[in-house]
Amino acid sequence: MQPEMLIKLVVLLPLIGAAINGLGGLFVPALRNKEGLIGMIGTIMVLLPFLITVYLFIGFQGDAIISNAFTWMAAGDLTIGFDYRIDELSLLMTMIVTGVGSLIHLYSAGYMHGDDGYWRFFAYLNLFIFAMLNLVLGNNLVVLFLGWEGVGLCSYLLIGFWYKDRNNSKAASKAFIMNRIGDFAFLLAMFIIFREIGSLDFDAVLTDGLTMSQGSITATVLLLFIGATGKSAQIPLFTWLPDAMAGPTPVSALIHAATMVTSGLYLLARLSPLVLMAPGVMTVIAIVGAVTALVAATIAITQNDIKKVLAYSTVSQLGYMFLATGVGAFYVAIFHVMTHAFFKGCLFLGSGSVIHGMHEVEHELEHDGHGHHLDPQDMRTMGGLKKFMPATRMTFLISTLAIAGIPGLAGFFSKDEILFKAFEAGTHGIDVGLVVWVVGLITAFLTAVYMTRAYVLTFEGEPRWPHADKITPHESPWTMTVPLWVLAGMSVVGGYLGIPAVIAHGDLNWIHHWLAGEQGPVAEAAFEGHVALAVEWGLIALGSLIAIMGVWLGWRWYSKRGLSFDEKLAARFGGLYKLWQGKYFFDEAYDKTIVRPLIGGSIHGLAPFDKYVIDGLVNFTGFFTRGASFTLRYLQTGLVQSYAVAIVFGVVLLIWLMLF
Amino acid sequence: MEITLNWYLTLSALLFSMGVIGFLFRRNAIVMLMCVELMLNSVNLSLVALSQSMGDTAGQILVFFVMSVAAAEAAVGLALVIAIFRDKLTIDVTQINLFKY
Amino acid sequence: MLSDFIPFFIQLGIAVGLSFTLLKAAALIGPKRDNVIKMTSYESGMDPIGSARERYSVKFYLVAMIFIVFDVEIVFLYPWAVSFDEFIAAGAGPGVMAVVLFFVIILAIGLVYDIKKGGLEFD
Amino acid sequence: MDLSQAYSMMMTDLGATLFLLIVAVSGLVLVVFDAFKPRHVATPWIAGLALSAGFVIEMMSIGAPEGLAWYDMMRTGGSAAFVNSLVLGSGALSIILTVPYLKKIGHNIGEVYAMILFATVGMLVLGAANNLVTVFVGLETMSICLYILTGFVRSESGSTESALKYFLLGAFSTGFFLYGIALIYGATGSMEFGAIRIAAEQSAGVMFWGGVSLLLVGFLFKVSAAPFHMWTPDVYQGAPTTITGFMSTASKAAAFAALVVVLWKALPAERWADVLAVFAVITMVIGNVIALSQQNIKRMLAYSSIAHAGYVLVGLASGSQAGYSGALFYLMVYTIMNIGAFGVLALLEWDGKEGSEQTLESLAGVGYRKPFLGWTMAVFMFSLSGFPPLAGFLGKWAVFAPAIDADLVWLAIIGVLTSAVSAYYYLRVLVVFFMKPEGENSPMAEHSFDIPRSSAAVLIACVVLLVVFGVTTFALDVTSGFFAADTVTQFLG
Repeated sequence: MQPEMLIKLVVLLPLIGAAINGLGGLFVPALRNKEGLIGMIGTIMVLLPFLITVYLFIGFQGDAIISNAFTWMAAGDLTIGFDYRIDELSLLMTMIVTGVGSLIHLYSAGYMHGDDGYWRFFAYLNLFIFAMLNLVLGNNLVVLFLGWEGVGLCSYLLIGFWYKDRNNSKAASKAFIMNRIGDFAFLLAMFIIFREIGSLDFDAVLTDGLTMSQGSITATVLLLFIGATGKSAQIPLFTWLPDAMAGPTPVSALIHAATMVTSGLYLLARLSPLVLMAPGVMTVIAIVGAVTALVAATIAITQNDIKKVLAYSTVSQLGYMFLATGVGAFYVAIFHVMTHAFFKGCLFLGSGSVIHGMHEVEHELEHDGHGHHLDPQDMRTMGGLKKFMPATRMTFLISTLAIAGIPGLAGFFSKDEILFKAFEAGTHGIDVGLVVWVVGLITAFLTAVYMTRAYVLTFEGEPRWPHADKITPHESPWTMTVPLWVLAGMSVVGGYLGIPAVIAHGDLNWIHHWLAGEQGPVAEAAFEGHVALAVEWGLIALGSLIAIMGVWLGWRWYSKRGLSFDEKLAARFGGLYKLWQGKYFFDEAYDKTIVRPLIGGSIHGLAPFDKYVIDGLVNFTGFFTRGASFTLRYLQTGLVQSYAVAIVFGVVLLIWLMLF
Repeated sequence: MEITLNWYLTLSALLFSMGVIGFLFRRNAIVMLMCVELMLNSVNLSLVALSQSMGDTAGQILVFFVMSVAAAEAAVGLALVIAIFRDKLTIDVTQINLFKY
Repeated sequence: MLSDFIPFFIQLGIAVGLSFTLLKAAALIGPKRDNVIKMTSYESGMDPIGSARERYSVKFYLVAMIFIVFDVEIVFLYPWAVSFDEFIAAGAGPGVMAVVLFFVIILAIGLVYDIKKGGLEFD
Repeated sequence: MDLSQAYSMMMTDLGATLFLLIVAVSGLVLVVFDAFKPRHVATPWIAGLALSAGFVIEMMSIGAPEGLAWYDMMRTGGSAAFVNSLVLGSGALSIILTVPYLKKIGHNIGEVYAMILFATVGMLVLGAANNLVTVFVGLETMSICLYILTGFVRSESGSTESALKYFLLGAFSTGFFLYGIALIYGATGSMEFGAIRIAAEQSAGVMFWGGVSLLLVGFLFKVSAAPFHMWTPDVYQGAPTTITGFMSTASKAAAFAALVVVLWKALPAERWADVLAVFAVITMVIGNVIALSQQNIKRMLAYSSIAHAGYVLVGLASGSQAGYSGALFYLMVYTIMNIGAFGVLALLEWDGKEGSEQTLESLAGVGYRKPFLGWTMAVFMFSLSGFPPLAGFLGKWAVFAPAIDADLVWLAIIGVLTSAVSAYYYLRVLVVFFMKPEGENSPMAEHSFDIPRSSAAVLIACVVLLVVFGVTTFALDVTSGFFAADTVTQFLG
């Protein structure tokens, strides 16, 4: 079949899956507990697109193929088609989305076993994949935006999946509202582009768009970046991502680690020639990325909830990717997106497996009437799980080492490349490069430490849950361990797609050639001259050393002293540790500066719901509108004659405007 | 003294304003209804005067429609006032404010 | 100018004169048997005792409203009646008659509805 | 004129306005029928069939060229056919929803259907008017019937109160409207749209523009644009729910359609665009902002409908062909969304203190207990807030884009900003539906109810239409053919 046809199939299959599961579950209650069927449909509808994409990938000739599904609107001077674009970048992203996606679907089939909303979960998950594919395959900003909104919506639905718990819907609302702020910036950027060049197709944006005035370009790129910070959880809009862990763990793995949160980076990479035209904004991006990476890494050290650690780790790694974008190394950012999808997906699924096991422990404790309350996500009550969950432990260990950057594993290659690019930019006249390089090194060390901490506290040492001698967790079923092994395997080999330039002059750096080669869709910052070979080797050695040091120290500290080392850290760092533990008090600051005044200003008749919407309203406009709303509504007195006065006022205004 | 078109128009405008002011300040629903009728009829005066001065019948035709519409409105209005009165035992519009804000 | 109105004034004179004459004649010729009821002032069928602001039955308003509506519809018949001669002269008599009949039928439907719903029933 | 010619013209005109005749005569028949057989089961059928027949006829004449009928008093074909089918469709759907609703609230009154038909007649005349006399007659026929429909639940003080308010203010605004007609008539010597424009282009003074202002008052009142909107929340809250749905869609569509035609055919292209832009801003801001603080869901939707009137005004303010056609398209989308939303609410209304107030709180957990209602409502809310790929998004695009083309970028930006605000209150409905546990004494627990199949079918139809019109643009293409420049000259010439 033609690629044009196939690509439509790729997008459509997940939608069909969502429709079957969603409508079937909605209208035929008997289908709701056919878990095997639902899980199979859901998984196959993502696996098939993956296989098709691989087929397309193999047959890809090097020229972008554009497939028009249908013309969505053709009115005035604007034509917007539902066009899908097959090129190097979109193929790679599609493979990540569908590949990791199908593994996570398979995993969910086991993880969600017995949940009332099993059908709903798979319908949402398929719908998410559909939206995400629109995002990465769209050939114009409108389709991309539709996907962008769609993944936001699905993420909202999935975070609030267990909506009966108030906290979950609160987290969902928070995520949604923070994303809306970013989306709004994105929309404005689209307006500017459309106004300037009259088209939103990528081809036009990347040719005509480059001729826009410098002011427009800077504004556009800045707005796009703000849009990206919302979706990809960067400072200042990052606080929703850790809260989003309220959703089921596969959701965290799929949406909040592997795919959706990286869409901001995809957007910037897709428009990389435009981004390169705005050096000022790139500096901002690099700094924001570096600061986010460092801030999130320090917070991660202090967290005890296993999913929270991984969430902050994700924020930190996303910071890395933005750092790379900021120094003009877009393809490296995408490379890191890919390797990160492997190891962070694996880590999240591993944590899910652990939680699954600990749940069992919790249940048995309750069943036996011990009356202990156990938080199945708290690492302080874990420990020694390697005896009970060998597969989970092995895969978790591999991906921990990968994310820490141990040489030879996937994380090493991509992280090292990012640091190298920052260094290269720093030594070629972009001063910010050196600063972010140093920050990146510190973060790399911290990453190794907190990930080792998480691993050691979870799997090593002695069990710390009550009655550990009698009650033990069990390894998860095969549907859950198979994806773990696959992802762990990818975490080992995935990095070899981007072998550093020191070896064979970069000829073996496949990902570079694929994305940023002669015809590749991704631009990159070009510098005069090269960094000396010896220096490059030195940098690699430094990176490796830092990673190994981090892992070794982390292991030593936490396997010997266990939890008590946290106290020592707290004593050593004092106020700083409190700052980390308190997550830099972002939430509190938002609460004090924005949320409180809101509540204070509009105390009248606030329904409980408003409180948690307000909690998320992080802009002054929200305060203003709400205040205005509560004031203005009292104009509506209920008296006919005051309404008539308004009419007369309107008449006077109308006549005045019309005549003068 | 000849009575020109402007006299009619001025009288009509005055009557219209009286209607508006009455509507704004009287609290009895029926009086308000009468004020509306006054407004409509003042416009009728304008229309007839204009129609006459231009020698065009369209204005007078509209007057017919206005009259019948006004009658229908009066009927509906009185019916509503009666319904309200049965419920609240008052037709003071300041007492009729169940819905507000 | 004023002479145009001579027929009008003549008709006015006849109308006033006739009604005055007839009433006077009745008073002069007719038998007089006074009693209390006959001597009291006539107030639309109401007993003229007690407050004049007494509440009326809603039926009064209902009939009044129905009267207004049907009364005003006559306004559409006047122009037709006035120019019907010309229509006949143009040979369009039946057609215009049909149109007006349609209009009257609509009014009649309203009347039927009123009667059926008891709008005109007094009790 | 030759007599036979006059007869044949009359027959042609009757044919061209057959839909109107069907609806009007059915209304008359229903009045008699109901008088003799009260509450007969066939009454809604007659009404529904009449509207559907009219709908089919008018649907088939969409795309026919613009024409005139009844001595240039009415327009046929073109945009008139579109608006007529919109009004007739809205009426037919409303009748389907009204039948179970009236049974539920225990006011199964036959006249309601006749009144809906007569109101529809008024709207049809209004939407197809080509003369200020027809505009007035249509507007008033529609309004008087709506006053009655609002207040027919005499036992409920809310219903009568809102009817009285609607009536008094409606009559008040009619006064201004009529005065506007008189002034325009005085300034131009005609009431026919094309003639008005020709006269106004030669000389248009204070009298003319003052008249236009007052004329606009009448229209802006009917479409509930701020500050003429004050009646809307009270009336929408007090009126029977399905009637609110009908009123908020069909009457608004007809009034807007007439306004579009007046702007397009009767007024010279000057002055009024900026004025409308100002009112669009006031309307969008007032509607969206006040909606935020509403606890009653019908009232919230009333403010939302005010806001939507503002969006349509944005399209009109652009004063271009694209703006007018975008406005018509938006009206269609808006009609579908609102009929659906009020249709859902009509099913969720129950007697008792909490129920009939329809606070948001009392609807907690509906999405869980009645997933069908929850999901359809979700579609309507998302569409109302303008989420792609539902039709609401395309509609917003269709009205905002012409404004940008007409150099009213600030207006479009305010539109987008205020509709961003609107996402909060639409979403709030869904949060309550899906994410809040049922209250202790939720009325739903006590009142188990079934969803009538007819209502379900209407809701599904609305959802399907929203999706179809959201992802395809053929309807937008159809509307954009209505206001081509050559049709204007054809009329003027």
